Amino acid sequence: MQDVTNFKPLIVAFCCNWCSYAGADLAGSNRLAYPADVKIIRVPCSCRVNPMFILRAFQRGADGVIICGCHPGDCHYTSGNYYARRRMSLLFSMLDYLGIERDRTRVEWVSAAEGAKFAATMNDFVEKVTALGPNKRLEDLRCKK
Amino acid sequence: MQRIGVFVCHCGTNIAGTVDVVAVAEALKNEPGVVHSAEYQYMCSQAGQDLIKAAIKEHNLSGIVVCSCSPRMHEATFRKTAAAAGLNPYMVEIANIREQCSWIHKDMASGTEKAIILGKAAIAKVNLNTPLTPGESPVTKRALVIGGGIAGIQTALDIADAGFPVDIVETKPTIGGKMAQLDKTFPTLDCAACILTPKMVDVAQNEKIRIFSYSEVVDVRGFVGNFDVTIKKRARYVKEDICTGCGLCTEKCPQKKVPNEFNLGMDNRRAIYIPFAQAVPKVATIDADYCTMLKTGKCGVCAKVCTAGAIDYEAKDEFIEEKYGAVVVATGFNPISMDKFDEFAYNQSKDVITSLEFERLTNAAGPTAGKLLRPSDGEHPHTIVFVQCVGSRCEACAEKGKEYCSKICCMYTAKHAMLTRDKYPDTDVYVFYIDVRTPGKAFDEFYRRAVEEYGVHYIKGMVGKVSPEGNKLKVQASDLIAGKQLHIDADLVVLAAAIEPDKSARGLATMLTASMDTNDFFTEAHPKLRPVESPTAGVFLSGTCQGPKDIPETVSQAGAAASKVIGLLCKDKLTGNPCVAQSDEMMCNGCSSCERVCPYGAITYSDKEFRMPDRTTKIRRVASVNPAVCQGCGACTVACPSGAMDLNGFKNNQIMAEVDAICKM
Amino acid sequence: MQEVMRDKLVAKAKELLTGGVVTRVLGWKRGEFCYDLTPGIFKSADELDKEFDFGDFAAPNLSKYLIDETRKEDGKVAVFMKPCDTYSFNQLLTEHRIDREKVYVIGVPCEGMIDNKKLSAAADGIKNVAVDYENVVVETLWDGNVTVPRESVLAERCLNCKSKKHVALDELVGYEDEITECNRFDEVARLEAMTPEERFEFWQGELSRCIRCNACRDVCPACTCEKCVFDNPSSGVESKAPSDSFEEKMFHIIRAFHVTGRCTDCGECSRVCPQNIPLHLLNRKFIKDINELWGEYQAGAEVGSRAPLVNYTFDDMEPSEAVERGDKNA
Amino acid sequence: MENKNERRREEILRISGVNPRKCMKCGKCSATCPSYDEMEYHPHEFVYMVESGELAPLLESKSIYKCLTCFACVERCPRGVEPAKLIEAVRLTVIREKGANHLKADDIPAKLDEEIPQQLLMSAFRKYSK
Repeated sequence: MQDVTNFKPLIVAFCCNWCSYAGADLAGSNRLAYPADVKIIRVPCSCRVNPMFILRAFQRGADGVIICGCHPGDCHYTSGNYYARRRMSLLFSMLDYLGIERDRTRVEWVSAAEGAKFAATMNDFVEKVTALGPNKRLEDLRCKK
Repeated sequence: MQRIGVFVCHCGTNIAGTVDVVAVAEALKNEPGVVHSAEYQYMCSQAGQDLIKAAIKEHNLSGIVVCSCSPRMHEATFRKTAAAAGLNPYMVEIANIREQCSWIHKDMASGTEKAIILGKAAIAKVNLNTPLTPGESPVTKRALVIGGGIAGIQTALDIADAGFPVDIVETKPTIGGKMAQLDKTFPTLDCAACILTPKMVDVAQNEKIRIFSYSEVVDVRGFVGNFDVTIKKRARYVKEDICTGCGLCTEKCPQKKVPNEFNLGMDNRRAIYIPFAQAVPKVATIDADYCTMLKTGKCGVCAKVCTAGAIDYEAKDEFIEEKYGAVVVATGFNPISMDKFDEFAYNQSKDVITSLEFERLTNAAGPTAGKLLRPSDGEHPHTIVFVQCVGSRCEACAEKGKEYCSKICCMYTAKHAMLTRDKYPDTDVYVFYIDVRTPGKAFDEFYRRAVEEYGVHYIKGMVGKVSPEGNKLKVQASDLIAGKQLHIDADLVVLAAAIEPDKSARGLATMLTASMDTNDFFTEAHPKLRPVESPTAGVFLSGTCQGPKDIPETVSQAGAAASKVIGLLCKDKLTGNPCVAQSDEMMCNGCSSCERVCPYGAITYSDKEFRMPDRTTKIRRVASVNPAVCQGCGACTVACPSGAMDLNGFKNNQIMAEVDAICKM
Repeated sequence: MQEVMRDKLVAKAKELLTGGVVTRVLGWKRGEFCYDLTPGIFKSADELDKEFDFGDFAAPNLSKYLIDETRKEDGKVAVFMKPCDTYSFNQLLTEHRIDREKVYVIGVPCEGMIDNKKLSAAADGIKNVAVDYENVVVETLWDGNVTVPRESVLAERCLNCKSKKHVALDELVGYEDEITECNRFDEVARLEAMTPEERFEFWQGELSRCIRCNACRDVCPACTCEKCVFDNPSSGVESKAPSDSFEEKMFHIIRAFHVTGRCTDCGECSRVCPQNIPLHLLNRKFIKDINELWGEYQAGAEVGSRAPLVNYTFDDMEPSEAVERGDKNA
Repeated sequence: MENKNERRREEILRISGVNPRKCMKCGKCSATCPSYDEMEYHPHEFVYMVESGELAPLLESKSIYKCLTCFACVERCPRGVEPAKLIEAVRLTVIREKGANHLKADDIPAKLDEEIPQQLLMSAFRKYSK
């Protein structure tokens, strides 16, 4: 049994190259701290995030997955985040329907100027996922060492 | 198996302060594919780059991972370094251990642990990288401008000025567009013809510009730098190169009962006509719908009176094929139909007119030679009611009006009201408005002048009903500030009709694979930062086809579009971004999902024959991506149900490998 | 009643074959038992007489078979379709999977199909079945004749029939009918009203029975990929068997997600599941969400409609709101 | 009737020296008025009614006497319309139509009194002789 007080969640963050990844860089430049549990994967646009990637992360032991993109209307490719928004609405709703804790998934729009928002979002997300404890319902036990 | 080199940067103490860089280099040494691992003070310095170059050669590396600052900072630098050492630049991956690690973590242990994981993810990705080569395509140094209004004219003149040939395609017999129909222009009140017609002449005289009038674009193929366009030149039954524009035929033609569209049907023209005196090209056109000769074979008056012998009843539509490097859409607008607005009695009374009709009524070249006379009885109107926002900001009923603000109506109504009071001070002028919007240089002052100096009655509130009674128009309206209903006996009611994109735009957008919004305005590539480009590469937007605009704005956008076109045509070759989508034809279902989400129209479908394992051939519909047009967003890769569509540089298996590497703790 | 309809269909098929309108007919043929009608291709009057069957067990949706049939060179194929099958047919046309020119669609009316799993549960050792409007009389091997109310053995999808109207048709045998009112989302709403723990328990109970036979995928008229991601080593999700508790969830989420906006709710997945997993409840969840979030959308209602996931509006709901939206109703 | 109203309107404009056309109906005068709650017609409405010639109800309204002449409206008006002056002119019109309060130069000597400051007389003269 894992000690809940020492539980460090594993968070995978998909960030679009143009806004949110730049926002994460800005958080870094301003030395705005958030837990090391967050690992960022760069994608060109939030619409590149395939639901399969999210499920894969959960399968391989991630405790939370967050997708960050440009604010609606600001997409570098004009419409990518609108598609992402629809896809994620359905996927998250389905995970909820299957009884997976809601707070393990999130979509957040973070612009390149919102370093502070990026750090605050990550702090909040890590806190929520930590409170949920380890991801048991979606874990693939084969792949755990 | 790749031969990967890992290079960990200290960035002075920026990274080394919170990340044990030596431990990172050591830990990554044993990752799959890694044959070399090193750390150095400043990887981006010349010495650091030399170190990478030497290692690439010494260890015969097939890929490198640089653990350093954000790829947004130095990815380009390290790609160049790799290329200089003979390695494909797309075999470089960056692990961001500064902005996303050392700078935000204070604890050395967790910082180091995270840096190692980020390094592992980058290594996992490089293991699946493949060398990518950007495609190159030539640029045809000629531009096409669709639409010959002020937007198209200005764009064409600016492009031609830079030395590139330009063709203007205009559906009407003359260029000039809506501006040619206007009387005066706000806020300076100079006459539209005085400032427009010299430009039209410039176009006609410019050797770089060809005008295809009475023509339309019927087919567009190809992509940025290489458009193949078919232009249909409709038969005008007059030889353009021979006609001198003397106008004798237009006086002698016996068919006099043709509604004159230039004056919005308020008077008649002949079956052979020149739209207006300053038309360019100044060539007569026979209206085949009305010409007795063309319909019955009996008449031929125009041919008899034409001393130049320019009339050709046998003329046929011609199709011209031409190559272009860039296309500018300048299709403009039209006022919406007033048919559905029964409350304003537009169809019941001749004295209820639109603002564009009012322009013609006050224009010296118009049906009344510039005298403001009622269309019904030719009397001078003494009470005129202007109604603003007719069909604009009308969200509730999409069939009737438009949800957006048409932007120009406040100003031209102020202009009409002011000019009326100026010429005919005995006239009472009322303007009913919802809001008066005058955001422009010297615009609000203009409107205030109409109120303060010219005594135009601006009343906040809308007209609810207009009913013709005798020779008066009973106007029932609300005065919201006084809080009462007004009843005015008007002689003339002028409706500021909303404007909508020209109907031809929808078909054109399909041909160009340029996207449109729900109102059929063309969408810009970025609403703030790329306002004159369409998301489709090589297609540019000029004027009201992109959204309601007044003349100054249209002209500045036209110039901006021209400068973008010039920037494109200056290049001999276009180098693409190799990180574009690619379709695996063997797996493609042909379902069109990807095509529907592509904002650039980069995906096309074709039927292809496939040889099957059982030696039969099967014809299947499959997608292919034009790498010159694709911008690499990846929307298609997720829309594709079979996974046939993948994105170079961000392939499904690469991202999965990153996920796995991060989660394998 | 059944025989009358069958004879009409056979007559129609023969007429089309002999008239040279079509070269073959896609219909239902007798299986091993009276209740397991399977899809079949008939090329002659003789084959039709011998093997063609129709009735309350003609459940299979034949539209998917047209993908391969219309790629063949030899002329047109006639196909029999129940109203709900025509939605799948239209959806496949939208996705350019079928060549409409090569198909002759004959609509057959449907009063609901009997679920042979329900029937087997009600009567053991089925030998023969006779059906009228009210009742199903089962001649059994051991218990003599067993009579059950017809409605008690109708398939779930038919009890919640969404439409009795053919949306694609070249010719109709029988009568024309209308789109029906139904409560097909009630069961989804019931699940939504549960606590997350209860839902998890429910789905774990259902999905852990999955044996990954892939029947749901293979029968689905929307799952028509040239190569399925689960069979493709480079997709990253390739798997043939559920090796642990998550794999089957992953499979079913992806399967349902891949057909989102394309699923017509024909219910074939649940019909063929040997483990009786209510798979349609996953698809219906997506359909319900689509309807609630972005407006009513019925895949296949018309050819060429734009599926909700390849579409958007500027003011769509945010994912967080979309997930929490149900709480107010619960 | 029509003419009388028009004469009245011109008189008010002449007395006040205000050009109500300059008003752009922003409502700041009313927003700043301390007597707002007491009034049936409010400062912006005074201006609008004079502009549109709706004088009769205004002249009959008690609102015009609720104005404290604090000049807040004049101070705050972004267009320099000076509503308080207009209101004063309306009040004067009402009074004069009743035949009162018109001061002629000839009347002054009779009113001279040691107790009355001369300045008061001067102000009254200025005000009531317009």
